[in-house]
Amino acid sequence: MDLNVVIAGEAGQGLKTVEDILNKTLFEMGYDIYSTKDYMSRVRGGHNFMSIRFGDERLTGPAQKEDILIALNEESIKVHRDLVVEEGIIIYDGEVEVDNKELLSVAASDIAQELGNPKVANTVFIGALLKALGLYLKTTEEVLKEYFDNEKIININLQALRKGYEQVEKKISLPFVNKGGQILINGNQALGLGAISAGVKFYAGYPMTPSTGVMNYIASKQEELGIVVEQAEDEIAAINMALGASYTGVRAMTGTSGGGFALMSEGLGLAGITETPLIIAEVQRPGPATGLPTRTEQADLQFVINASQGEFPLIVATPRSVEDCFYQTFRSFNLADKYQLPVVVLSDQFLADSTMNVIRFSHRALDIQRKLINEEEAENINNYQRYKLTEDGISPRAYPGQLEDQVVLVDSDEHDQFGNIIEDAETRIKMVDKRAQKMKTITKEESLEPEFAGENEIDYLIVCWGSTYGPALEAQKRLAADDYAVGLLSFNYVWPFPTEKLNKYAPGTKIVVVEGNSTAQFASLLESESDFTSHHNILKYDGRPFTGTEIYNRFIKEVIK
Amino acid sequence: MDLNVVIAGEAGQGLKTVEDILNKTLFEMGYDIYSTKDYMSRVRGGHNFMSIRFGDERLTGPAQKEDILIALNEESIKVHRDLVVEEGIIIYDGEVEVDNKELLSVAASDIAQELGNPKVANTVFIGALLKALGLYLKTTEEVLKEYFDNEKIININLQALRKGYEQVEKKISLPFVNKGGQILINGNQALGLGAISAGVKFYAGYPMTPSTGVMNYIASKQEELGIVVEQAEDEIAAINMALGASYTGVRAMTGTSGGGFALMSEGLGLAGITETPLIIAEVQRPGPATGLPTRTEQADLQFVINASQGEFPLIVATPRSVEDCFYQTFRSFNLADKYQLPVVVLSDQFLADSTMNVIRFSHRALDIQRKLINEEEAENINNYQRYKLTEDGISPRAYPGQLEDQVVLVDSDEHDQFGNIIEDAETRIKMVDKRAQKMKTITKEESLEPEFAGENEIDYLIVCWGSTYGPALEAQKRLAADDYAVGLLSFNYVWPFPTEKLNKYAPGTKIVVVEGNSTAQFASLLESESDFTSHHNILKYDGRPFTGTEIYNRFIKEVIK
Amino acid sequence: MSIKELYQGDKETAWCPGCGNFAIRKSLIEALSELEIKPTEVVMFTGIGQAAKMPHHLRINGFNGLHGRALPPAIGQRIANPELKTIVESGEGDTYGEGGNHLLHNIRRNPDLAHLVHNNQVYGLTKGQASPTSEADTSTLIQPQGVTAEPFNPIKFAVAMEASFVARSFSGDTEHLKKTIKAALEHPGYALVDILQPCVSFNKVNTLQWYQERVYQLEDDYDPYDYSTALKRAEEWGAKIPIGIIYKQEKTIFKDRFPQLDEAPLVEKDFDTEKLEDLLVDFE
Amino acid sequence: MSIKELYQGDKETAWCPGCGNFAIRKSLIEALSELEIKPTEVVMFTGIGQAAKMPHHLRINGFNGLHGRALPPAIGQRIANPELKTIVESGEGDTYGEGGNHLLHNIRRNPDLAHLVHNNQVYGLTKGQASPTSEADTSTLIQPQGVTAEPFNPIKFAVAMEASFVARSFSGDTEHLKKTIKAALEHPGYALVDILQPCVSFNKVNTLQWYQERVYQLEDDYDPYDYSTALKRAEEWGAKIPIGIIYKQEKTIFKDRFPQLDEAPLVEKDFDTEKLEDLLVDFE
Ligand SMILES: Cc1ncc(C[n+]2csc(CCOP(=O)(O)OP(=O)(O)O)c2C)c(N)n1
Ligand SMILES: Cc1ncc(C[n+]2csc(CCOP(=O)(O)OP(=O)(O)O)c2C)c(N)n1
Ligand code: SF4
Ligand code: SF4
Ligand SMILES: [Mg+2]
Ligand SMILES: [Mg+2]
Repeated sequence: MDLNVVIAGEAGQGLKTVEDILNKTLFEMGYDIYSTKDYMSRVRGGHNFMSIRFGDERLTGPAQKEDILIALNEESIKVHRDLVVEEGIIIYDGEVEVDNKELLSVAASDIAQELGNPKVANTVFIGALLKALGLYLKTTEEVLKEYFDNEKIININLQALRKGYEQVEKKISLPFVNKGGQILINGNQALGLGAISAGVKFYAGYPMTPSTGVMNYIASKQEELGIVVEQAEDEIAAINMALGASYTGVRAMTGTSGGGFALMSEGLGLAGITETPLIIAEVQRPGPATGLPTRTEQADLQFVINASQGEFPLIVATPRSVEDCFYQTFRSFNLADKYQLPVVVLSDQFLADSTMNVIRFSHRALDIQRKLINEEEAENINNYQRYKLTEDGISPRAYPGQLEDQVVLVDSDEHDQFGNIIEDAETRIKMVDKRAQKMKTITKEESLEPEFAGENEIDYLIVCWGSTYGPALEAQKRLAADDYAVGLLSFNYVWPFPTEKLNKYAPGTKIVVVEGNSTAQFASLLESESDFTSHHNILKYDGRPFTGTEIYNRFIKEVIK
Repeated sequence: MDLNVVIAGEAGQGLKTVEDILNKTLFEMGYDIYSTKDYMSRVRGGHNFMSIRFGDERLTGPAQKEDILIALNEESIKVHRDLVVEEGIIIYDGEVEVDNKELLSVAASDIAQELGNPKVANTVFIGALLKALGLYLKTTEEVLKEYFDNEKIININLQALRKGYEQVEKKISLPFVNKGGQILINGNQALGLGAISAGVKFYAGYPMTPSTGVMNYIASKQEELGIVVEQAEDEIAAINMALGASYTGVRAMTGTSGGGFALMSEGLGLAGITETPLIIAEVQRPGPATGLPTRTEQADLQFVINASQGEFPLIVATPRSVEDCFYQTFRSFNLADKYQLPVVVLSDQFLADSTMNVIRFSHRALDIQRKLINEEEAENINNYQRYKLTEDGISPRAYPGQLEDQVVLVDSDEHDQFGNIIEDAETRIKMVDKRAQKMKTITKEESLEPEFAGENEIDYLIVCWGSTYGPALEAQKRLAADDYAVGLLSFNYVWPFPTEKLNKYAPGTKIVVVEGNSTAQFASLLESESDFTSHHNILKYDGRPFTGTEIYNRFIKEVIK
Repeated sequence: MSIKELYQGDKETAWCPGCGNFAIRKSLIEALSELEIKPTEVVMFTGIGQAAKMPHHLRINGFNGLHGRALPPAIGQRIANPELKTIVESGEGDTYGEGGNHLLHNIRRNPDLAHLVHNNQVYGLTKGQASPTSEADTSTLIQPQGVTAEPFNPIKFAVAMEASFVARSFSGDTEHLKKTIKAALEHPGYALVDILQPCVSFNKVNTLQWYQERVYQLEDDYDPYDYSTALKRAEEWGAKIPIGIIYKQEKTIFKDRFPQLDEAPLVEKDFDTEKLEDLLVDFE
Repeated sequence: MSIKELYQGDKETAWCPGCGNFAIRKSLIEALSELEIKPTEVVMFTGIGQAAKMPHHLRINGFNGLHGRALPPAIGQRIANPELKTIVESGEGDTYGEGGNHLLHNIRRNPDLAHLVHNNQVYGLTKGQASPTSEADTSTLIQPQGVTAEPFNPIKFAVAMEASFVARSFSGDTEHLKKTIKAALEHPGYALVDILQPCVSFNKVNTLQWYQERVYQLEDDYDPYDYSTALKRAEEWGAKIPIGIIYKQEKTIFKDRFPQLDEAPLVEKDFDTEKLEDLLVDFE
């Protein structure tokens, strides 16, 4: 079972509330959920919609088809009518022509009016949907009671729910499921939660869609957990504030989208040369410049890898799923501390706004490793060198005030082992080599390798990075089910570029790169950093995420032919 | 004949004046000159030196060896003594041990004291040098008369010159030369002159070494030529000011080094999506962050090509010589106007501060092509679309006020043909494709191909970009003279990446990439953008430029073995 | 067509019903048409935000640039073609937050333009974060414990910086607003108009009514040329909020600092490449 | 070793002989040692410029960051470990030019730090361009016809922004400077000290003598708590230039806006990953 419910209307009509309540209801009932947002860069009006895909098996991306449409306005009928599958259901307050689909007309606004609050019309629709799906009301009632905190509002919503329930007949029979040990979370929340779990103490940021959710989530916990979130005057301040905090010894982070990242790029190099750990969440949206502020794209890849003048070590993590946003953000803090460098966590609007059920995170999987000088080491240091030359390129890191009688000096100019400015060629070379050595150490000591899915013998290897994983996995499974020998390699770290698994799986296959941009940036990286070449690229750059069906269809059409 | 005179001392000792006067003297006498600066990021003290290489055949880079040293202080003796060739000459005010070199001791400071102005000690040294070289004083006397504008100062310098001349004996016989039709100019001046010749009307910039010379030069002509140069409050303002001027219809430019470019990167994308022509001179210095402010490196290549979020057409010119700074900057303005996009002119400190003789530029080689809507077209436009979809991706460009009753609207959000914000997938795709089409048109219509030097049959192909050309050419010539079958391919445009000549010369050769950075950025580009792979990279990242001898030696050692 | 009609855009706006931005648009169009400035004779520079969408919601030469960067491109235009009137328009987050450095330094330059700031005391487009003018105890999703800085007073700031024209107006008083915008457009030099603008979606404190209860017009005999009085009146905020031209002075405008800009606008001038020959003399 | 000795760096400086920066360094070290603050108990944040090289020219915890960005990292430090004293030090180009936006907004935040600005009215390190405080008719290589904006008055700006401590001092009066730096270090909140500093290499107008002829100390009975007097005295420039604490007030400091910062400094706190389990409740 795999159904996609679309709720469509204009900004300001309360779509988010409907999504939240339905997500929670279906989640509580034990269904697998993958819910996404398609919204415009405006506060009111326009055309927005939420897609809630749910089923009884793990879902890794949005659906292409629309099975059930809840149309909150006439515009939504116009836009979505033809997208609803044959025999699909349209729930609407009014009478419209729906061709070969079934219209469930619900007098939501009249009912809401009667109940004395026009806002509860949406809840009437929810009731109607539940009935059509043959579900009970109890779970939703509990959800509503938790969602609203005013008794009167809860009551009127409960009434609206029931009224809606009574308006229609059961249309679909759903299987019974009962999944436990899960949580329901979106990409931005998971990213923020990963940071909190890693012990982030300071977050400085400037609001920018679609990254703001990360800051919002961390901010909501700041008082409880003793974290400080500060809204900076601009992104330049944000990254430099975070660097100041990190230098002082706490885990620090900033977050933004591409435009803000551009402004931060000078600061990224500062993190590089001062060897200050820093996490930057870059939640991509389509560019260039302002672009499509509320939509999705994977077009900042090469920019992020190459950002800032000069050369310095950098790690770029590209979480492949909502769950991965949590785990890789957590890990990024350990990597940043261990190697004393900036780590960019490169997400996108698709992941940020994807809400899904994932297996409950456990603190037992988490091990915070600060790698600062410990007390014993601290006592034995006499002439502290922040940039001491070592074999692995990693110098002992202390924070100001940590060492008795020793100061900590860091510098954005090229410097000697003490952090003092130098200009001679010899020291320059040593320091460049020292920093470069860290990249080599990472490659030696850490596995940043992609995940493989598929059989041993394959003819085609789909390669993707970041958020495209979910839809690509769905496509790969369907292709495999159709007996095509297709494997999938999904990168959640792209820099330093890991090549081990590529060398294992790619030889003898036709590589098909699937990514959400127009110039095939990852395919270029593949060419320059590995021994392989992309055979074909499946690209998308209309601001919308891939679906599994789309990749499946395009693979058949463009690759298999 | 090929001699290298080094003048060394501390900042504030007037090294630049000595360099200017000697350069001018030797130039007037008809010698070929290649003069470079090695200076620290400070105003006084430290250790700086100027190298004036001169000879009777065209010079394309600095020398490795030092033939004659003028040491203005003791420190300079210490630093350079061992660098001077055997039998070389050291001119110094005092007695020191110089091993197997010849010391010409000149009582410069006593003489200057006697003449009543301690500052003219340097002129005494010049006199001594001229005598040692067996040159007459007349040319230098004229140069001094032009250089200073105060009669008294001129006179005292003339006396100092003569006194110095009398202090030593002729040591070297120079051939007589007489080259005409040349000018003496450095890279920053040539870049600025190229911009002026292209009709730049507005330059906004923020001072940053080593780019400031471009702004200084243009500013010095602003009143005479009706140009406006404005010092911005920061680099973000600078690029946005320039974009405003360009939108308004004039040729506009900004300039900076890597750190400022980082701050401009968001604006670069704005130029991209609004399709506003813009020239950015990025004069590289070693990074990351502040790095080595007064030194040279070629490590911003990948950053510049990939800068700013999202994807948009961009041209990156990498002038290969002082002369090329002029011609490619000029051409960049035509390219920017024709294709309505930003062009980065990527130079570096080495080029910026290289002073050499080049064949006189001629206005006859210059053809300014604005490609704005002409009057006739203007009259026939009714419903002006700034972003009209066309086959080649280039829309008719008008400036505000140009069209009767028609407005010109540009937008950093994704937009329709009129420039209004859109969010639909269809228009988005069309606009991305339209902009991408411009890159295809460029590849079709413009030759951005590298220059080849060498014989038809080669075993090795040295590949370089930008300023490394001069030293690489010298090395290639020497290698060829030694009967190694070595060719040279020198790129002065790197984006869009030109491949025609590569496809012609590279097959069957071993490619050796020579570039001034530590991660072989151009070699990566070569891998991802062409069918070729670098066999070996000769890299340098100590902040100093390559010399021909160095490349020659390393080629023999690392490649030929 | 009347000038007013020339400004009509043909698209629906992206603003919320009831938003103060509509009134600002109305007053602006009226001001321009009363001054008989046609859409082709003026350029509007904006940043990013709800207010900054203005050039899409009327018909005008427009450069809708980057967040915080509305002012700098206008400076380029003032140099390239000062014959076009210039309007810089954006939200207060854009202008006083991200773009603060440009404000600071352009007051020093004194370019001849009207700067209209829609001050809704909130980041509207990004859904309700605090802006530099948010009241002291505002709490938001990012600042659940309240904002962490004192509110910025743009009027006092601009007066103290001796900007050449500093005014406050209110979207709830379109007549006053029109008059003020006209004065700003006619003023030679940098003219800041901070416009109080209710945001019905995200600012539940500083509502239309909140402003209406507090806003009053400066007395008829108020002398905007008096610097120290202006500084004092600039402090007024809270129970009573004055609107009107708070400070004014005439001084050298930016473009007049460039004697080379005397004749025709730069945009009409071509460069004669033959001049290269003269320039080469320096290098001979 | 005496505290003063602890601050001695062992390297020669990159400054020109005769530069005002030497005197500032001297006064700073004396101020710190008289307050018995050890080099390990204080952190210095600087930007890029001649002044900004300070942490290399004495022995101190130092973060020598980016041009224009001396203030923001200090904010991070104030949060992470407020037990360390904070000095932000840079040139006036760095602070008022490139970094203007941070100045504007950090005055609003009121972090507890001493901000020492070496104001030599010129871009020293980049060899003599105009800075925001350059006099009206300064001409440079970039502005051969003179600067194109009015000089920025940092004192007036900061007073009008109601910064909590605003002072001017002079490198030619090391006793006064030491006293002022001490007061700034002891002041709870943001303390701006604009220090007149002759640049012997590039500023041939505002020389030591030029300043000496004009500078005078505020009267003994001058009341820095009086805002309107302060605003007036802030205007004085030209024939007579007052030095001293021009304005002062106590108000909430930045860190105190965060009730969660009550106990030990953040840098001493570890996160207990078990708390994750509680956080997950929201997502169940
Ligand atoms: C560099 C950058 N940072 C952040 C953003 C996100 N952003 C867009 S509008 C805005 C705030 C708008 O507030 P304001 O200027 O007050 O305008 P309003 O929407 O309230 O009219 C922000 C933070 C952006 N577009 N670019
Ligand atoms: C982003 C960036 N832009 C420009 C520069 C070049 N730069 C370095 S110092 C400086 C000016 C310094 O002036 P000021 O702050 O007054 O310090 P001073 O040297 O006079 O002490 C400039 C423009 C830079 N390093 N980084
Ligand atoms: S969010 Fe506020 S400012 Fe924006 S359009 Fe809506 S009401 Fe107006
Ligand atoms: S250039 Fe000026 S400010 Fe810099 S060290 Fe020299 S005298 Fe001091
Ligand atoms: Mg606002
Ligand atoms: Mg200065």
